[in-house]
Amino acid sequence: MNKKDLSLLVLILVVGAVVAFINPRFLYVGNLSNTLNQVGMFGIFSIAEAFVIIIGGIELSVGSVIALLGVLFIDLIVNHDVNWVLALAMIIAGGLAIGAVHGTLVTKIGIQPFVVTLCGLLIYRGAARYYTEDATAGFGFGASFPMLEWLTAGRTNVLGFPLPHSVIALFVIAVIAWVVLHRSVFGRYLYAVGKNEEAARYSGIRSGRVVIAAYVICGGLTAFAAILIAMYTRSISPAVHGSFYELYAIAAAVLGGCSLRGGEGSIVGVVLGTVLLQVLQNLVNLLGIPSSLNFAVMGTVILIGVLADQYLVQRRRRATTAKGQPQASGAGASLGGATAE
Amino acid sequence: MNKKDLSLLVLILVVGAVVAFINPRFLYVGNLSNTLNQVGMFGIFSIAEAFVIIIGGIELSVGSVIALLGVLFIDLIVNHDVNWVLALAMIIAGGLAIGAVHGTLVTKIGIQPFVVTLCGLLIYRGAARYYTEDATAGFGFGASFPMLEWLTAGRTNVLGFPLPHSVIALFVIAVIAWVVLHRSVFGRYLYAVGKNEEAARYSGIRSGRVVIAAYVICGGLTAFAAILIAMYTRSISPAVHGSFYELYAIAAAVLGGCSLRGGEGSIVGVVLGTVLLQVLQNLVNLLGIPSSLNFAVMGTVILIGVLADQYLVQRRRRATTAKGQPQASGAGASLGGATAE
Amino acid sequence: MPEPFLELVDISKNYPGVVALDHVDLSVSRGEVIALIGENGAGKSTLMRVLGGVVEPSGGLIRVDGAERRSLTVGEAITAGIAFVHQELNLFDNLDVAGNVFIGREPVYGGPLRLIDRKQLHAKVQPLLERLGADFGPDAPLAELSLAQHQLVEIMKALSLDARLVIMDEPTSSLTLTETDRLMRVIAGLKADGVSVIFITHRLNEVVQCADRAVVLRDGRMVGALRREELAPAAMIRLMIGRDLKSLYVPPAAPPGDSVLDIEGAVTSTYPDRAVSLSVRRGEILGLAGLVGSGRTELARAIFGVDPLQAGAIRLDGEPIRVAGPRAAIDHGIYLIPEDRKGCGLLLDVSIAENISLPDLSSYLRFFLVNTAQETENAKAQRERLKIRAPDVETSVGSLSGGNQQKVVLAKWLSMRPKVLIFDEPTRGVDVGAKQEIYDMLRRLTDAGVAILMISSDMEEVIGVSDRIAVMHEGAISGFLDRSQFSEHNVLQLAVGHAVE
Amino acid sequence: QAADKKVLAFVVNGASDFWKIAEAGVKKAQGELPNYDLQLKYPEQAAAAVQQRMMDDLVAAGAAGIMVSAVDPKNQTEHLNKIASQTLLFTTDSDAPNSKRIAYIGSSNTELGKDAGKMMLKALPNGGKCVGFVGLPGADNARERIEGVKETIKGSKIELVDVRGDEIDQTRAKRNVEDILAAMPDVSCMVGFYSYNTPRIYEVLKEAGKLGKIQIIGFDEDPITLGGVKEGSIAGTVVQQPYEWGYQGMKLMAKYIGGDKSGVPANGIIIVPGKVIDKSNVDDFMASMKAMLKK
Ligand SMILES: Nc1ncnc2c1ncn2[C@@H]1O[C@H](COP(=O)(O)OP(=O)(O)OP(=O)(O)O)[C@@H](O)[C@H]1O
Ligand SMILES: Nc1ncnc2c1ncn2[C@@H]1O[C@H](COP(=O)(O)OP(=O)(O)OP(=O)(O)O)[C@@H](O)[C@H]1O
Ligand SMILES: [Mg+2]
Ligand SMILES: [Mg+2]
Repeated sequence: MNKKDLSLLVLILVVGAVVAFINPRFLYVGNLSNTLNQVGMFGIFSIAEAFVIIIGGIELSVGSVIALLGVLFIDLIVNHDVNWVLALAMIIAGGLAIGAVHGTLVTKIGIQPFVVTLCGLLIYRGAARYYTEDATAGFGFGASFPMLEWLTAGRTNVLGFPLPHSVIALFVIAVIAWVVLHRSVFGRYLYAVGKNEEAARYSGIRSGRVVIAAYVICGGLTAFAAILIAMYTRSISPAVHGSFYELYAIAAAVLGGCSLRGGEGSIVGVVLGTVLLQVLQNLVNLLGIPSSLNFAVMGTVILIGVLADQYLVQRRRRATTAKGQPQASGAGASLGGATAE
Repeated sequence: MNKKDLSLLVLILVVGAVVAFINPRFLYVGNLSNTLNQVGMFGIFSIAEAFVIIIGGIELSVGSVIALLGVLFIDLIVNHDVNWVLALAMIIAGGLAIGAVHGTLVTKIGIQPFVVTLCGLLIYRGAARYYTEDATAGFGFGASFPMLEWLTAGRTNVLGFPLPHSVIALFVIAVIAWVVLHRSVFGRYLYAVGKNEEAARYSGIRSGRVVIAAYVICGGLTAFAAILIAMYTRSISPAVHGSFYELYAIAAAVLGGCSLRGGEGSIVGVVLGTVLLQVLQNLVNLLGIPSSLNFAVMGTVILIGVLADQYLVQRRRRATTAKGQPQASGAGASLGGATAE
Repeated sequence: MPEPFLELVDISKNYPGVVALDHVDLSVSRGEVIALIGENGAGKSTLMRVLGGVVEPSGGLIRVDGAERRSLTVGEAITAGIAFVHQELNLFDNLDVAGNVFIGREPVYGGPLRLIDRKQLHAKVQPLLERLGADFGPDAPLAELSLAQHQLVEIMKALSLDARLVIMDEPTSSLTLTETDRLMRVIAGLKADGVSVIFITHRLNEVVQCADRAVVLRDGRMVGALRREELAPAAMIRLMIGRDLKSLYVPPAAPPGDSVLDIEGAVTSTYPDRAVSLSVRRGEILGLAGLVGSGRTELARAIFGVDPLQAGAIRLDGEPIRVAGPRAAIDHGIYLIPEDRKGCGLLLDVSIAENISLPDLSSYLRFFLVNTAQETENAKAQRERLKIRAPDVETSVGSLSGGNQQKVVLAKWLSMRPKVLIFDEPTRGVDVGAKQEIYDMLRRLTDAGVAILMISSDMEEVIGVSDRIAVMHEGAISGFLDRSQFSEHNVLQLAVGHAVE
Repeated sequence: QAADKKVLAFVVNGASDFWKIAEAGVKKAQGELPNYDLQLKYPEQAAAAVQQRMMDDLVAAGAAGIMVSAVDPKNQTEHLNKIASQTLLFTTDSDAPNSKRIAYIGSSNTELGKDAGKMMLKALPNGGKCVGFVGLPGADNARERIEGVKETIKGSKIELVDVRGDEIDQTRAKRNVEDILAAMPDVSCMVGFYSYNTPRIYEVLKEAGKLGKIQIIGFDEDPITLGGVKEGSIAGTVVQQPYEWGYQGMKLMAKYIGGDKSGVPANGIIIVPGKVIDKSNVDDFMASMKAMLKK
């Protein structure tokens, strides 16, 4: 765990402690379990986004993909009686395909990632709305897929704590992503391409493939998250479902230390970023803050956290310099700090 | 006008011609005038965004600022009986102040622009909602500020064409912005800082000040746009007013040739980008396309345009190479193409 | 002579308005060390990029082990056993040293997972570090290394490849004598192992030291080749620029005046427990020598206000001044020409003219706007003066050859009226002919009353151009030398921290 | 203080003025229920997931009762049941009949649509082309209103040719009216299905000088809508009575928690009918609104 991640953890603990002090219900098992469930769902697509951000791209269509694939998934199993295992596989395949298309447009045709995925944002949302004729897609009353429901939206008791399966899924995905990013050769290539694509190519890395792979991974994970979210809400209004989620994802990634210039970011950070965002949401409701202030509270806490972190970093730096120890010149602050370029 | 801008213009003309062919009412004076009115409002804050993108930053709070300042403006003149000239000055000052805060947080404290303006997005939206207690702020029936209304939302007949004042404002702003960006010393500094901040600093450019100035300009222009938009809708639901407008602004800027890595972009391009986006909106209503497909049509046309442009560029390149002429290596496509890094 | 295993036949390369290579032939045999020399923009790097698979030639053939092809990709070049140290460094500052050296060829375990074997990675890098005498470890983050240290990492990268041919494009341009010597030994070792080396440099004594033959390019054409026994600086220069050069040192017109810039007890962040004091006098060139990482660049940055000075004072004409940032320094008449031209000196995709005018835009004002006509005119004048090889001044700097880029960096500052000029490696990658022009210009500047602090790792340059030499060792000045004491030996003694006898 | 009072929450489906009136009703109820802490909750987005989250959190925070205007009642059933199992649950505005909610209090959007349809028949005796404007055409309330209208005008010479959506973006809303005016010069009536749509129609027609030439039928009680009705340029508007929902609903919940279950009918449905406001009764209505919002 690096310094950035640590700062984020401290911020989460501080916020959590304050909330728990004001309203001890924050720590109730039910509440924690609900919050974790959210963390599970949001964390998965935030990790997806992080892959793309690390290679220096951006993926704006996350929310629309969640809407489109969610609608399709429900439609498949409810209206077309497709076996859910098959449906799940089809949806994931769809996500991978979307990722492949984005990656190809970015690398082979050479269109800016922002443009490609902005078009994606618009097109998938439109497709979802058109497909359902703007009607909500849902399970209706009594429709039941016990196994699927248990798997995706259920909870398992672990030492008396109802652990949501979504968070278990997140855990597994995060561990794999961590190994891939921080320990495997492929991860190394992701960082290398994100930092300096030209140099990566000179080093014999097929940067095009690496970029496409990042988008494909992102698409697949987003598809998986789309299924979890669909099973959680059990209904999808295609016009609004998942809208703004790309912003959540990017925010979690950036809070977790990713730089939009590419080449930086850690999985632990992204997960912690998600946790922070979800705790903040929970806080507003729990403390009875007017919901109109929900956004404002989120923004303020993030800003204060980043400012405090920056302040501490600067104090620490001054202290070490005074002690006459060598200091890393140009070391940015750990949390949300501008990454030196 | 550079090659990128030209491609964009061609795309707009093609789309316009197709629409006019299907529904000649597209070319009716009334319709053109309405579309131009939208171009005026959206163009102004897109130019604002472009300033920040050119220095390598990003401004995500555009939509929220438009909501907050719009609410405040209406509140000032309707409920507090503030003279509208004074209110206008106050709101613009507010926009400048917001820009100054963002710029300062980015440069002096060193927080990533994405984080700063994301917090802005959240906080201003919350502030607007809290201030009005989520109620719509509006003029009420019969409230009338004839002079202000004429100035901001009126139209003047020019050779029989009712030219909306918003587009005149955009024209004036665009001309000034063009001179500033493409001809003045300050403009040179903006591009230099966006391209290579380190090199700019070594050349004696106070990059911090330049960055702050860009955010301040962005804030001021956004405030002005907020007033125009408030006077157009005449009512503001703080929870949704202007939401997603930052995306429009960034999209217009990127379509117009700005690179999110900074250091690139032209004012003509940004204005053309806005025109394209607005023509696309107009097209959906005019051709009677289901409004659920609005987004999809926008996305598809942009994507097709970019792909066609890319295709032409590649053909042109192949042609010149075949003729044995030297070819510009690494020359990206002109529209939405990845800017070589 | 053994059969060449690699041949470039009739290679040409055209860029818009530029013929970079014009029907060039080159063959490489096993264990051969070839020096590739020529003026800036002669096409050396381009030729090597063709070989490294980075650039596709417009015409010609590449024959590798008898197989003919039109062009190579990077992958094919690596497979063919060609390792490439680029002139412009291509490293990842988000990885550590070991990660950079083995990028693309990491030792792996875990089967299809392909996890990185860190232990083995470090173990493989350690001997390379020792071979080059680097003072950093395999896990040092690259972001914290100096430019010269980056260059060492690049060289390690090439050495680690087990290549048949190592191409080094100006590997020594920011190295000092010590590291250069070590590199010469490494090259000799490679040769003994049967590895061939192509070596580009503008320091001709290095060619004499290690090359089996020298190939000379001019204007994209091969103009001659010298065998080992013909290798002498004068002969090479004649082939390169078509005329002879006079000696380096031109004495000042008048004896140096009062001190202009006084540094007293300056402490930089890398060496917080060392302080630097020195003064530069009006009309003199003070050379600042030292080993890689001795803190010269840090000092220059602190004087120029890029980094804050931890302690100490700066005086200009006897008056203490505060330098809050580069702008303040410039306003005081103190200019810095940075060593890292790509990172700090240039806007790569901007035209030559706009780069040159950038620090001094206010003097091109006309009604608050930039007078582009005047800008172009001035850029043209500078281009003439420094012989910048480019089709016109609208060309973007990124497409210039390394040496020509360096000339643009110089041109940025030379059109202004400084009091103190700090050059950090002013002639990095500049060819001998242009070097002479630059030295003449330095002298003209000092004769006009400017004080110059010239940081240089090029021993020949330090000794040949300076009026006085200061030597740094680990963040402090270890001694000054007057012209009478100038010698390689003395400079080196001070650079490693010994006293001069 | 507030912590030991029982919390009754009114969870709406998104921020709008409409709920301001309900809030007034809630406030009135609060005055009569000193032992309760009544809260009106706006989810920050009109999305089922956000609303569910909010209710989960409310239950976690110990709310004694929740009255909810579900974003998507059809598909939220399961979740509503989960809430109902932990606390007292009422629905309002849009019902979830299959859920285990105790009661529904509100109006029927289809009926409101029918009311509007009748008004259209009256305003356009010779028939004509109508275009509707709405925020989210797919949302249930929009669908039901549109259906109600269509059902009523079926067989007449009036035709609802299109309904344009605007994602609740006022700029788009106004733009849509402008565009329709340009695209369909023969349009003879416009219907604003959401509260803000009617004022936008009014403004565009006013700017185009078409007031009176094109009939306007509205829903809800935006001040500009009412002004237009009063002025005679808007044929009329159909309003619900959210004030009553808030007031009656909260009182009823408190009563129910207190053990008195008599207020809830067997099928659990309490309909508060809508009102048609036209020139004849607009003044009275405005006066009563003013009185309601004063509290
Ligand atoms: N991408 C490019 N686009 C246009 N011109 C180029 C490009 N790359 C190189 N050139 C031109 O090709 C010529 C040869 O350049 P090259 O880099 O090979 O020179 P060099 O011999 O290595 O010089 P130096 O000693 O300065 O490094 C130069 O005139 C340069 O301007
Ligand atoms: N960004 C940085 N972060 C941490 N340490 C750095 C950084 N830049 C340089 N250093 C360290 O500072 C020391 C002095 O470097 P400096 O660049 O001043 O040396 P120099 O004398 O100019 O030598 P040269 O440029 O030839 O390497 C080196 O040991 C280097 O590792
Ligand atoms: Mg070169
Ligand atoms: Mg140095």
